[in-house]
Amino acid sequence: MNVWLDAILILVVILGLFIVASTRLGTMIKIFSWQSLLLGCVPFLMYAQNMEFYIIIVSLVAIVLRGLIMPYFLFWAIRHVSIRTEIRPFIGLGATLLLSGLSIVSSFLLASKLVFPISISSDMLIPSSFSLIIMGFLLLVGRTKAISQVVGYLVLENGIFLFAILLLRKMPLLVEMGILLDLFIAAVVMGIVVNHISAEFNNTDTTALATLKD
Amino acid sequence: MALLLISLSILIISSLLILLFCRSKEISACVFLWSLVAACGFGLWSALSVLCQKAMSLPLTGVDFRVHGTIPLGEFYIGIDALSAFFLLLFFILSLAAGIYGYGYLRDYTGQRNTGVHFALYHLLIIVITLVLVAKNAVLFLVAWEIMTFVSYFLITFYNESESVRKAGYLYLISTHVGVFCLLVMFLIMGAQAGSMNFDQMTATQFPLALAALLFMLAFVGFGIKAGFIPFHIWLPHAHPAAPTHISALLSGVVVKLGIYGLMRVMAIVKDFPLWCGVLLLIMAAISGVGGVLYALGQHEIKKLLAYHSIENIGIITLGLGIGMIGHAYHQETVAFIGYAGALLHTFNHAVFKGLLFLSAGSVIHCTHTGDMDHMGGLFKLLPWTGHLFLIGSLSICGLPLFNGFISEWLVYRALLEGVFHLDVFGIIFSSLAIVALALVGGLAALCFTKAFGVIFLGSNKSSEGHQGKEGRLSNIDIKEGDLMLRGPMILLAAICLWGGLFPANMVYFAFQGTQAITGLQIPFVLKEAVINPLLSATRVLSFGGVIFSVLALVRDFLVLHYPVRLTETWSCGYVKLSHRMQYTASSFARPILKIFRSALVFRVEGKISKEYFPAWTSLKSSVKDVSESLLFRPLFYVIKKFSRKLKWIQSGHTQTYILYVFLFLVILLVWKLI
Amino acid sequence: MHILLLLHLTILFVFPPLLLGIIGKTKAFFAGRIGPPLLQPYFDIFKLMHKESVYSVTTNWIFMAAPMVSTAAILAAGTLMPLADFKPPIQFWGDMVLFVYLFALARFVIVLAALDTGSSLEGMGASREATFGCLSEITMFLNLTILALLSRSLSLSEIFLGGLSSSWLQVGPVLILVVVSFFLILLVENSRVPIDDPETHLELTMIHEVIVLDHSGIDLAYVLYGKAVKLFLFASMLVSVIITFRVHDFLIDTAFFFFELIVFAVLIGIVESTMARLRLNKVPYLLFSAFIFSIFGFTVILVRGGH
Amino acid sequence: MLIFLLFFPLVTGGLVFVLREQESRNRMLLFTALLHSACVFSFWKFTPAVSLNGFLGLDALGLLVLSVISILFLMVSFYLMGYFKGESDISHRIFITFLLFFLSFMTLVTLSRHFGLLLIGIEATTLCSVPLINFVKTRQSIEATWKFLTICLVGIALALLGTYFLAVSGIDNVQSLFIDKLLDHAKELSLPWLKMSVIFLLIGCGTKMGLAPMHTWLPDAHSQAPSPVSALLSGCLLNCAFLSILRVGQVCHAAGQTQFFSSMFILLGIISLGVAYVFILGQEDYKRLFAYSSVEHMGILAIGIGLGGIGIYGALLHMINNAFTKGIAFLVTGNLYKQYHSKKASEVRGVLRSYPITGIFLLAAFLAVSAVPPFGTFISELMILYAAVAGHHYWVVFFYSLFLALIFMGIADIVLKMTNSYESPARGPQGCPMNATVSQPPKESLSMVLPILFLIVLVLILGVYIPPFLDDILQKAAGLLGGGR
Repeated sequence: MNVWLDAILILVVILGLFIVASTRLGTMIKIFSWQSLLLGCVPFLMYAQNMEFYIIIVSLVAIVLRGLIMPYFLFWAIRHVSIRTEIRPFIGLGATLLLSGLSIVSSFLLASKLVFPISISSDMLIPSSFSLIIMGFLLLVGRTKAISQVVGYLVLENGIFLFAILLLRKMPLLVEMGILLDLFIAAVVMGIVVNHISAEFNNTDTTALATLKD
Repeated sequence: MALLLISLSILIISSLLILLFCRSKEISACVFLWSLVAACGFGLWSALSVLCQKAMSLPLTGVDFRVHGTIPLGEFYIGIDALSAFFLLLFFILSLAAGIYGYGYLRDYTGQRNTGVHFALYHLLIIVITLVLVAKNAVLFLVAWEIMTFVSYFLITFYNESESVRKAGYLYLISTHVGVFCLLVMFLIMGAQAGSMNFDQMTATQFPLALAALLFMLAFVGFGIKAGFIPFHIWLPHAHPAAPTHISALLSGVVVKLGIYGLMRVMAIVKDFPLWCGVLLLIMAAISGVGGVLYALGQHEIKKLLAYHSIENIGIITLGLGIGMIGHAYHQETVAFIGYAGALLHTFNHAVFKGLLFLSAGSVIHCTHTGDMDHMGGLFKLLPWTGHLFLIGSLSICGLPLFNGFISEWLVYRALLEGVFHLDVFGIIFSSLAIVALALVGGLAALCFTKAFGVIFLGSNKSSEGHQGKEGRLSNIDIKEGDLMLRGPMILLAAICLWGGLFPANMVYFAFQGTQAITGLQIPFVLKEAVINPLLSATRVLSFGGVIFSVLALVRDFLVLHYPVRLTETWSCGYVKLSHRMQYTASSFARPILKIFRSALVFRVEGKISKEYFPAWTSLKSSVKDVSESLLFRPLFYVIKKFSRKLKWIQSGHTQTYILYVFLFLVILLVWKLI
Repeated sequence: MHILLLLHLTILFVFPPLLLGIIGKTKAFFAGRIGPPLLQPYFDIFKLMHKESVYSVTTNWIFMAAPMVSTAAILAAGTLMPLADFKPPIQFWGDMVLFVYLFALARFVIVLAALDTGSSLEGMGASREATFGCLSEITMFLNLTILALLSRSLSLSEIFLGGLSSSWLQVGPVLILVVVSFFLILLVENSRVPIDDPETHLELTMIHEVIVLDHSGIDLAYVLYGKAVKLFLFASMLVSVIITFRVHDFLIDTAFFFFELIVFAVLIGIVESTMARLRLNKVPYLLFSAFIFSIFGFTVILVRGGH
Repeated sequence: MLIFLLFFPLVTGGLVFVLREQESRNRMLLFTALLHSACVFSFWKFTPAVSLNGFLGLDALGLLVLSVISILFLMVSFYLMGYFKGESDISHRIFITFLLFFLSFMTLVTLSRHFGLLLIGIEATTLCSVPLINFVKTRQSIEATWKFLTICLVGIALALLGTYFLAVSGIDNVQSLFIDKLLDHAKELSLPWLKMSVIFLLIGCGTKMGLAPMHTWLPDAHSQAPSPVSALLSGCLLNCAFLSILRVGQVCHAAGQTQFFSSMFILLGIISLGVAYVFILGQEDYKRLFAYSSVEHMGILAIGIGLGGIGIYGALLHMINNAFTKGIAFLVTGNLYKQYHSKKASEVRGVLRSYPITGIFLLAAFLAVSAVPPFGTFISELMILYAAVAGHHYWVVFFYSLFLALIFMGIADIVLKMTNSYESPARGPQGCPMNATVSQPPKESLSMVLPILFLIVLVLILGVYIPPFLDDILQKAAGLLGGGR
């Protein structure tokens, strides 16, 4: 079972790398969708021995919200945008990839320092969560298109979700669902604002969004 | 105490009344005047009743008034000890005089601003200054102190149409407010040490010497900014000319003195300072005194000149304080007592004669519509009252015998000379240097006031042709003496100057009372006698001089009756067409001395002198640059501004950068705290 | 006792113009002339009293009062100064400050009177007088401080009547420095050569003479008289510093004192005859050197521990 | 009771969305605000019971913040009556709806006794404020909204991660994120994870609170939002974030890690002061000026909490003072904007003469913001300084005083020019707006004056008198963090 879990985690991280490496917005969203679906499967594998009802619910909700609705919504948001590629990111693709690689290494290092108080099913889980978070940051910092930043934020969220899976049993359902819903709405609001931006500025390039400064 | 509370409540009620009636100019002014007189009367009464206390139970206290803990740390706790009473005395006298003058000054003000609000603010200022003087809780003190700063800011910027007034006000505000931070820290350190913010507990606490030194430095900067010690004085020469006259008088007479009061209060609380603190104070005092008067010499604007003289006199006061501290550090209490008493007395005297000078200068400006001395001259005939009063003020400020300035300078000299007798070599060096500085200050002040008085009131008028009739005189219609409301306060102050000079015993006694409050020690009766008796002898010398003077005058009168007297033009030594423009101006009068001191000053003469044989016109202009302003504070401000401009890139406008900050700071914290 | 006081006052009032006469005589002698009689200053003053007074229309009462005030102030200062063995009528702890300040008062009013005329030349003189006066004042104070330190007294009468008697033996060189410094100050304060020439008639270079240019008649007489008293007081002060030796015989001491004063006047006359006037802009240097002399002396005292 | 307080604004918000008349919507808003404050005031007398399985509860800290929010919200809703007069906009409906939602979620933050719920509340307030900030829908406001959203969401994501770390740290014994339980078992938490969690929560909530260097969204959002919203953001939202950090601080204190927590908090505070100085000096936009002043005051709060002891009491007092002060400041800028139609300080001149009431208010705002007595801010800043002095943190004392002095210089320069100057090249001789269409300069309506006046009086009273009941609660709240007078 652990082999499967590890495989999925590795796949998730590699998909993250793909997102970081891609320039086309559509591709990014698609890959993100796959990544989310895979993440949704992790709880099933982890808690296969003692499956509980609400774990299933949380996973299903996550799969539906992140893997299906969110990508659909993002596609809706970029429908009116003519430019669909990331032309001139702040940090170049090569550099981003390199940094992502570094982030993976450092996440493993960091995770090895932090001892998890109880035993967990896979020691890959925490490092991959950290690397997803850092990749999310890289996207947020390095990209100029608003949509890619939204995707970056979502990747970051995925990383956090991955970590949250560890605690799935310890958190009350209400809170877990609330957080999931909140994050979902956050992404939706971001999408709406992106739509506003594209309506007002005719593209979603955030370099135009730098008039407010000192 | 009850009297003081009555006075305060009169002020509060009347200021509200003034605000209520501020639409009607007459009513508000009337309320202002009478409430002022009443409040100051009660205030003076309360101050005098404390000062006249015979019972010498130490520490000298009046009755306290206390409202328990309304806010954390602070409480409304006031009480009059002799030190407070002494300052209250001078404060109420001056605020009465300045207030009445202000009433007369603003009565025919026809500008757009509401004088009622101004009057109400004036009352508010009196209230908060009183609170500063009687506060026995540090927080109350600071609160009153801050409010005073802001209220006086609004009073200063009464004529805020002009850019320079606004700038002056801003400068005043920021420099004093920066000083407040030093005071905050200082009082908090004291409070933390004593475990209470009440002065009583602080006084009872012993402070280690190192801490005392730190406290002293903080007090020195914090109160020094208010008092106008020389590197920190930059606001002073700007604020005084900007303010309306009666406010400048109050500013120079009282607000600046509060810095001195604060220092004395700190001395009363901490008591034992390391020796070098006193030495530092003495050195800075000498620099302030000499520097202040030198800058004053370079000024051509009368109020600016007076403002710099405030710095000079603060220097003299601080000389007294400094020698007092040194004496205390050497355990030579005689020196300390006389030094403190001299400082206190000079504080009082300076308030009186500087108030007088500012008020009369205000009258001059009021009449001539200019503050530039080089455009005045010959006003003695046109403004006889103002002229005589200004003369009395000048004689007093120069510390010449007959007037009160002499008495206090004599005390300071006395303290310094006693220092020469009682201290060791180190102390002798500093006290004798201080004597030299004081002598120099005295001489220069005399030079400066002969210049000021001579150029303004004597000779004939020097203003440009457009301003005057064909004969080179101002037409007399232009210039009219102010009425009793303007003259009365000045006469009052002048009378005090003369009284203080001829009958010094009372004031010296009061100053000793204040000194006891500072040192917390009983002054031996013998010492008091040893100080007061010489002063009485000095009065005898003066009366002898008066007798000689009257004899000479009688002889002269007799002779003048018998031999002819002729009136002509001034003898021009054979030159023809001696014009009034050829008189010595303020600039030319001060030039020799400024040239001598040019290494210590930035003294500039700019001008064009034609090289032809018959030059059609030449022009010369001399100016003295304020070193600490132009070389210290302007660059500092510039650096501060530049620094902030240099860092503006932080807020670049790019969301990406912002997120990077968050990330980087996260990493920094992780690295700092976890590795 | 009262007789002594009266004598003191009499000397103070009567003797001063004679010094001027002696100086004049000495100068005449060096110039190879007979010169005016010794009592000429008295005659001058008397003559001026009977002259017509001329006043400028620009002047005020200050102009008229100034000579009287300054003379009165100087005479009042004289009441603090011990002459020979005569104790001054008034003495108190710290009277030296008053002494100096009375001179300052005298100068103050005279300068104001000069400015009162509105003449540019008198303004010039006033400016110079005030400038040099304030510079000499600091040296004056420093010297007095030294003397006070040596005699451990703040009263002129105690300083000059015996306070310094042992100091010549202990710190003689210092006193020489002080004396030199005092002498320079005397020259400046009384506008003698080499600072100012009382007999010059070139207005641009004058100091004291130009100030009183507009005074005439009785006023000028007072000015002259006051000047003489001032010179007398300075001279007697200097003499008291130099000669502290007393035989404690009233008559001998007094006579000796007068003799010293006369010698001193002759000395001034010699200086005036042998030296040229300094350029005006060099005068401050002279004052500074006086100051430095006394600083030097002061340092020596501190090092020696003579106090 | 607590549930009612929570859901009542939600319900009325929904109602408002349906209502057609602007007038009735306004009335509904005011009614809700009044009822909310009434409830909150009743809490001072009767402590409400814990409800919703212990998820909701009210302790002293929560009560303080809740009261501040309630009062400020009441004032703002009163102010809005005048503010919206003459501006009928379609988005008005959405605006008021979200305003009420905003209130509800802020209440949630103060009431929640569970870290997860707390975070949900914080996130929800962020989301609700988006339409509020983006009210005018200009390019700049969209930009500001975008920045606000992105940065705050990132921050909250980090805070979320921090919360998870907190859960991890107690995974083998506490097994819960209930605040009370965590406090009870704080000593047993796993230390490295606790530290990680504190750092992440500090950064995350610090972003929301506007502590430098995570403050970057703040000036943009405050300057672009309508002034009443800025007042709410500055006075309420920041305090909610502050409260959540205090919750973390509570846990840290209970776990004996006060030093760890406070050193970081002091650092953040000093950086905030420094940043505020840099940007306040020579600031051109008066709303940004006050926004940076918010950064400054958040820094002061952070320092106060970090110093501990009396500093905590001071910081809590300062939180109240600052909220009201910021309310004054931003509501005044609302008046100014209505009168001058410009946010540039250089185009606003001679306010004291043209609009005396606004001018006096502006001065009061300036004095209160720069902690001049007798405004309450003075006392609270004094207490914080006292804590620094008493604790011998002389470097803190130095930087604190230095930056405050410099900031005062900056604010005084700008504000005094606005109130006092009379000539301005771009404007008429009297400093009136040159805009020719506005022949009669609009005077302040009563509803735009009274709330500000009320707040000013409130801050003034706090400066001279702290009533015993408030003192009591402040003591209690400070005691929760290990402080007191």
